Amino acid sequence: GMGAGSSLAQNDVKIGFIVKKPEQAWFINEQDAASALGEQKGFEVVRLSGEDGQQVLSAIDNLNSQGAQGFVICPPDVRLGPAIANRAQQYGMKVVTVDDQFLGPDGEPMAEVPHLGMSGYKIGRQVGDAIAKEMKARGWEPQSVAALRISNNELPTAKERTDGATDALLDAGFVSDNIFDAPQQNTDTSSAFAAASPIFSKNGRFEHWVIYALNEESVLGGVRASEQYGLAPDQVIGIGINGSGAAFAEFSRQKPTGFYGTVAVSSTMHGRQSADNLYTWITEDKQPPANTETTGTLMTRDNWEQVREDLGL
Amino acid sequence: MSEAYLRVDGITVEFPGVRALDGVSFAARAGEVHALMGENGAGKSTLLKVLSGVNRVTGGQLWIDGEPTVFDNAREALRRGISIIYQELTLSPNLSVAENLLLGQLPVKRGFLDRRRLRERAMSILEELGEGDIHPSTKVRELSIGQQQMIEIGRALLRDARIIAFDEPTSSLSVQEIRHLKRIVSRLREEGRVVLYVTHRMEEVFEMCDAVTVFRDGRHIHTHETLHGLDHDTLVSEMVGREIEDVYGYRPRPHGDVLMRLEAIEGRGVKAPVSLEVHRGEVFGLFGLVGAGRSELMRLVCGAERAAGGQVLFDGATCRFGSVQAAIRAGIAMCPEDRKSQGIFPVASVSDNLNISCRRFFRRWGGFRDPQRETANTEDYIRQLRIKTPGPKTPIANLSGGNQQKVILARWLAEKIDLFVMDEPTRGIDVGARRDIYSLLYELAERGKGVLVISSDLAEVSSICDRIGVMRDGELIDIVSRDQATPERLLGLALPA
Amino acid sequence: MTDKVVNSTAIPVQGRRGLPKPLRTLLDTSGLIAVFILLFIGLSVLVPDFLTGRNIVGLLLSVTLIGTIATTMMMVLALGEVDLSVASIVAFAGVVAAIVTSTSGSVAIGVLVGIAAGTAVGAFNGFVVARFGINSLIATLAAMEFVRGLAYITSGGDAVMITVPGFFELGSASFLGLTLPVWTMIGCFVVFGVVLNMTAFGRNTLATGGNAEAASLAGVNVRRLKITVFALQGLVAGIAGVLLTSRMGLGDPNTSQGLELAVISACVLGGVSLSGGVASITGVLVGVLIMGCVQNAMGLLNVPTFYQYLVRGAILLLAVMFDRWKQSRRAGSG
Amino acid sequence: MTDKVVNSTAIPVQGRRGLPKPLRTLLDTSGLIAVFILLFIGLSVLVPDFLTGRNIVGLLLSVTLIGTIATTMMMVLALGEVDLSVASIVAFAGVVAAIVTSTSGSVAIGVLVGIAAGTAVGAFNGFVVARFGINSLIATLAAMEFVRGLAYITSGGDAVMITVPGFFELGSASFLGLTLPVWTMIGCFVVFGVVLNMTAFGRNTLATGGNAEAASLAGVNVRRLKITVFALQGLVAGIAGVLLTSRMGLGDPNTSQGLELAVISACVLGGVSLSGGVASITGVLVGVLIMGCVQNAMGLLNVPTFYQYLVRGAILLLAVMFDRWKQSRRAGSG
Ligand SMILES: Nc1ncnc2c1ncn2[C@@H]1O[C@H](COP(=O)(O)OP(=O)(O)OP(=O)(O)O)[C@@H](O)[C@H]1O
Ligand SMILES: Nc1ncnc2c1ncn2[C@@H]1O[C@H](COP(=O)(O)OP(=O)(O)OP(=O)(O)O)[C@@H](O)[C@H]1O
Ligand SMILES: [Mg+2]
Ligand SMILES: [Mg+2]
Repeated sequence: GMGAGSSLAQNDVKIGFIVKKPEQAWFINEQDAASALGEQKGFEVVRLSGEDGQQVLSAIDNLNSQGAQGFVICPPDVRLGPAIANRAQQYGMKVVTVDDQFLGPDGEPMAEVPHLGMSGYKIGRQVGDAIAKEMKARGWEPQSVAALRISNNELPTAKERTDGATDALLDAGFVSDNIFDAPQQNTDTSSAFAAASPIFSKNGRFEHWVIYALNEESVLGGVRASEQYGLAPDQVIGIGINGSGAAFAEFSRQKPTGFYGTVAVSSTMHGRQSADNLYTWITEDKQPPANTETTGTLMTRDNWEQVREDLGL
Repeated sequence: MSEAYLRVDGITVEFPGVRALDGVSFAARAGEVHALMGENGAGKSTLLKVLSGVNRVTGGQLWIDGEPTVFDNAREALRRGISIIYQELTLSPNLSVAENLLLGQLPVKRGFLDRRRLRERAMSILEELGEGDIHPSTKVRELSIGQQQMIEIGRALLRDARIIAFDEPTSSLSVQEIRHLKRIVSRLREEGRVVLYVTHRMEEVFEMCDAVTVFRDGRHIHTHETLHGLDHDTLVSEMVGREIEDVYGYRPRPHGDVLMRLEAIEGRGVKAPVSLEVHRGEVFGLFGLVGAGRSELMRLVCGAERAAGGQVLFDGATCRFGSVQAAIRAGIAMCPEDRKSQGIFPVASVSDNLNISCRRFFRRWGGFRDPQRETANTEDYIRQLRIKTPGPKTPIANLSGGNQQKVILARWLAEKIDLFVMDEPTRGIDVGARRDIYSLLYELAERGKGVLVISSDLAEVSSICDRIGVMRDGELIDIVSRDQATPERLLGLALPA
Repeated sequence: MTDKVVNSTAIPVQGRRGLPKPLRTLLDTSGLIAVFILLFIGLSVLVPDFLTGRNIVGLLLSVTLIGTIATTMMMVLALGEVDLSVASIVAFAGVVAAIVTSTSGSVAIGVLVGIAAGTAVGAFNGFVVARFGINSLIATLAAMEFVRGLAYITSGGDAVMITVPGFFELGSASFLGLTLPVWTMIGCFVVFGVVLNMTAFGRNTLATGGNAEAASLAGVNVRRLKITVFALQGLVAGIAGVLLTSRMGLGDPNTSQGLELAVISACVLGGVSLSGGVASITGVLVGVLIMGCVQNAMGLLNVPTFYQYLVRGAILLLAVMFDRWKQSRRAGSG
Repeated sequence: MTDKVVNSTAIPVQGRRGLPKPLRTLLDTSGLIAVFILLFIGLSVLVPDFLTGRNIVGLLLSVTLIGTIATTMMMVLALGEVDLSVASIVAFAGVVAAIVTSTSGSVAIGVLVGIAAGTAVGAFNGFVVARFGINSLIATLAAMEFVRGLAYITSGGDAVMITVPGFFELGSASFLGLTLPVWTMIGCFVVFGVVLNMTAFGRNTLATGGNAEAASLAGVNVRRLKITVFALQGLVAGIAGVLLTSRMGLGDPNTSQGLELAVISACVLGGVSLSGGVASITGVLVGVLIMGCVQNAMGLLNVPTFYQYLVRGAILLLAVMFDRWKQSRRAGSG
């Protein structure tokens, strides 16, 4: 394998940044931030995609061919951890994970691989708490409120998020019978819309609705379906996750909509910090902390521009 | 006499590995029916496709009405008043008869299809074609091949073209349809059009045509400006480059035991139960008009379709074949009538087309095929049947129509079977090759096999068969032995009562 | 299970007797329409809330994207070709419309440029297929990749926000209780139904799909025809994309992945032949509606996600098998 | 690093001059092979690290899934049919193998059951297509949904971990520097090359694809042939799925979405006709390799994600266009 350590000249450092969904704004931001840091500190960042296990392994082979010393990765499946770590070790590359943490064969997080990210479950809870708080502020009775949970159980991370939000809502006294699933086939707006429409048709007796999902686009689809069904903006609280263009588009509309807010997470910070951790590890042989947890910030119509600037989105 | 309206001057057409036309020149006048003759692969169809802008020339010049002309595509040729009835059907199977007739010039009123005019024009042309009982809204795929051929002719007539060319139009037409065609051709002559007429049937040339041009191997051999004084044998020898006295060359032979006996077979297309016997050493003919049910009957026998009743006794044993494969294994095989839809695998090579069934005899190493022996087999038949092809590996679609037919025939001649069922075997085949095929059939019979030939060619069926079954409207009307089988008698039996 | 079997034999027999004659003939002639009618009656009876005005409006809205594009896909398939790039065109046209509207400040310009972008892609596909004789699957697969890339690049990978409020009204403008996207879909069905059946263009398309060589020998300008059909496909996909953007309030470069397969299968379910030459607008309509109804009913019935896959697969297969069975019975008895 | 670049330019140029005659003829006759060779030389020269042993091994590994399945997809396409369910079969077979291995504790049983599951799906597809005459696009689209659903249901929606260590060795067992998946791919190319060209079965497949009616009249048992070909497709997809699972260390029900289009386009790029009757194993090999090389080189060159879409689309289109151009030039000059 490649020799590692401080003997390397700084401008020889090359790291990979492998993400599971290279087309998504979130991961683009992460990679952008890492590249920016690289330019600033003088190392090269190779941006790669690994949409499934097969692609990840090819990406690692590819990095090895290019002589990279390590990589940051958000794996397409956390259970690929052992396989990825194995391959990296074979090539003598250092690995840190971002966003999603590897799971070991025992189903527990792999502590030996440094991780930086937010727990999907916790971010979901943040959504649930924010919804509960706004419900209370609007003075809604829990019995009269229904929840539209746009789910995507095929994606474990999506499930974690919606589970977190569900649990938080239930803890806040939400009636569990009032939670309705709308399984979407994709993670975009129109599939969420299609999934949500029949749920509203079926549960016309509810006056108030809360909407949550794995991301902003999906929540937006639900909000559009609620408008289509004839619900007014003040009858709906939709809260998304991420802080991307979809949310900004919604907030910059003239009139408020049912899309109340979103839990923004700083992809820029994630990208920058994880790349920096890896770089320090390679150049100074200093292993980063095993697990750095980040949290999100609630972004609403009133504060979105400020939060956006703070988080550097 | 008037000036030539169409002049072909030194036209050369080349395909990879083949020079299909080699400096061909001739001229045709308005009001003349000009026959084009020649062996299979002589270049007749290629010449017509030059006229219609499908084939590009590599040399020579086309003159129409005194003007040098080059066509880049079929549309330009159509616009210039040239209309061709191609050798292979060019219909769109799922469109209606009316739409197919007027394809390329569908009537439009205010931007929309004018269905009324479409129907009217279609009905009037169908009437003229003698196919008045076809409804214009029938889907073309539901018609018989002969009817489809008439639709092609109708389409060409509707163009009102100055030059109209027929490429073997009668090969799949019934007796009545041929009569109508003859009437149509003489009307075209009277209207002063140029009619080019490709055929392999001598009698049609002498009956319908005013002049004849003979090709061989892509070269122009001779143009007879008039048919007066021209005799049959001269024409044949110009075509095939050798003397042929009697095309049919019938050879009497003794007949053996009963090879196949049909007992009260019925099924789709066969309305009344049919019983008949074919002996070893016999050439048995089935005659009838198109749609008489001959093909359907043999499909029931050869496992292509299930019979509704009755039984087949083959070689003494009762059998009912569930599949074509079973029939072949038992010793019966059928060469289908429509080579384009039922015969050829267009993109596959000549060798693959020929060996599809018989390659099981050339296996080696426990199941692998033996390309060398397959090729050798193919080359054998290329020689025997004078198949004109650049080689065994050429895609069959590149062969001329008649040569494709020979390959399909060879597919079955190469099979080790006892009863050969040949449905219209000589459709589109030239005189010389026909003679070769007939003598192959006799040879099979002499070796103790049975041969059953379905044919719509009266002369053929009455000249080569030992006994002839006549079918009409799904029924076997009579079986006539050779010495009583005059064409008049056969036709009388076949025509509707 | 046993119940269901008994039921499904019983209903049509009973129901058929009381049906008016034309409907009975319809049921007998077109297997797929029968499938749809049975399905619709079944869902109305068995699924609570299915047959409510609101749900039907929602159902219609949820099939607008597939339905609108299926009308021109029908033309493309009738031609014997296929277009895999529609989903990318939807995304691209939407993103372009969003950006142009925001920068120019004019909804009209934005919408036109968006639709023009879609049409251009379609025309380019047609050109490549017709001029160079490239297999349309490969040509449009290339376009699918390329145009999706363009959508990402123009949008920077993130959803594009729209600052001009008038743009949203497009997607929600409503007339007789139905919104513009639904009307557009209905319009497309009418227009392309007429085009297919009532114009020389439509008949030439079918003729070309049935036998391209024959059509060209008969004097049809096959090349121009192909380019036009593909351009129409691009135009309609562009319109659908712009409407989607306006309806959702954002131009999302990621949208509608996999739409092409859904559209093609709705068409094929509706009896359009992949080998060209056979198409029917009612068939396509029914194909789209069957797929939409099944999806909608599964939502109403709370079918668990994973089982939805099973149901979709099974319904698709059963619908075609029933259709085949009806056809063969007709052929056998006729 | 500079060393390497010089090296890799030198090799091909030297090599080219000395090309033996047959290879030069090959270049002239087969457009696509020429495309590939030019591409390969170009990439070796221009892309640093491309022509290194490691990278080539990695490249081969990255195309194993597509390559393996493309061999049987070629047979299916040669038959004039299509199979969209391969990606679902890969996922399903992988999940089944993972679960059975874990519960039975035996790698052999797990692997066999996984492969059997794939074969069963394939045979079912073939049965539906051959027995009921259902359009294979719809039949396998239904299977694609259904089987993906089965994969989710058997796995509970989550990737299945494998507890028996012997299972991993399957995917990483190596011989002459190449791992089992690569050898499997090579094996499939050899086997199906032989099947296609050297057996009656292969020729009958092509014949049936060219003209099914004629084949059946020529004594080919078309129904059995179709079932067999689809079953083979299922078998090979099953094997690929099991190997993928072993390589990844988990049975993922979500894996390989969209694989079917990649496989089909590799085949079509390799000159396999979608209308059946035309197929060549070298064509498919070259098609797979072109796509793999382009993807690999883009990775090495750090092409930004969005531009990768453009490049993939453009290369696909250019490769087919070049092939067409060569063909027409040959036809014209011949
Ligand atoms: N598209 C093509 N590609 C290659 N060779 C061709 C092509 N079309 C015709 N040929 C060759 O050109 C020659 C002349 O063919 P053509 O079809 O003109 O013969 P023909 O006189 O019409 O014969 P037939 O009586 O059998 O119809 C044949 O040798 C044939 O193999
Ligand atoms: N696929 C089919 N579907 C329905 N009817 C058919 C079909 N094929 C043939 N028929 C009908 O069966 C009858 C017999 O047709 P068949 O083709 O056997 O006649 P034939 O005597 O062989 O005539 P020829 O071969 O000269 O056309 C005709 O009435 C025909 O219309
Ligand atoms: Mg000819
Ligand atoms: Mg017949």
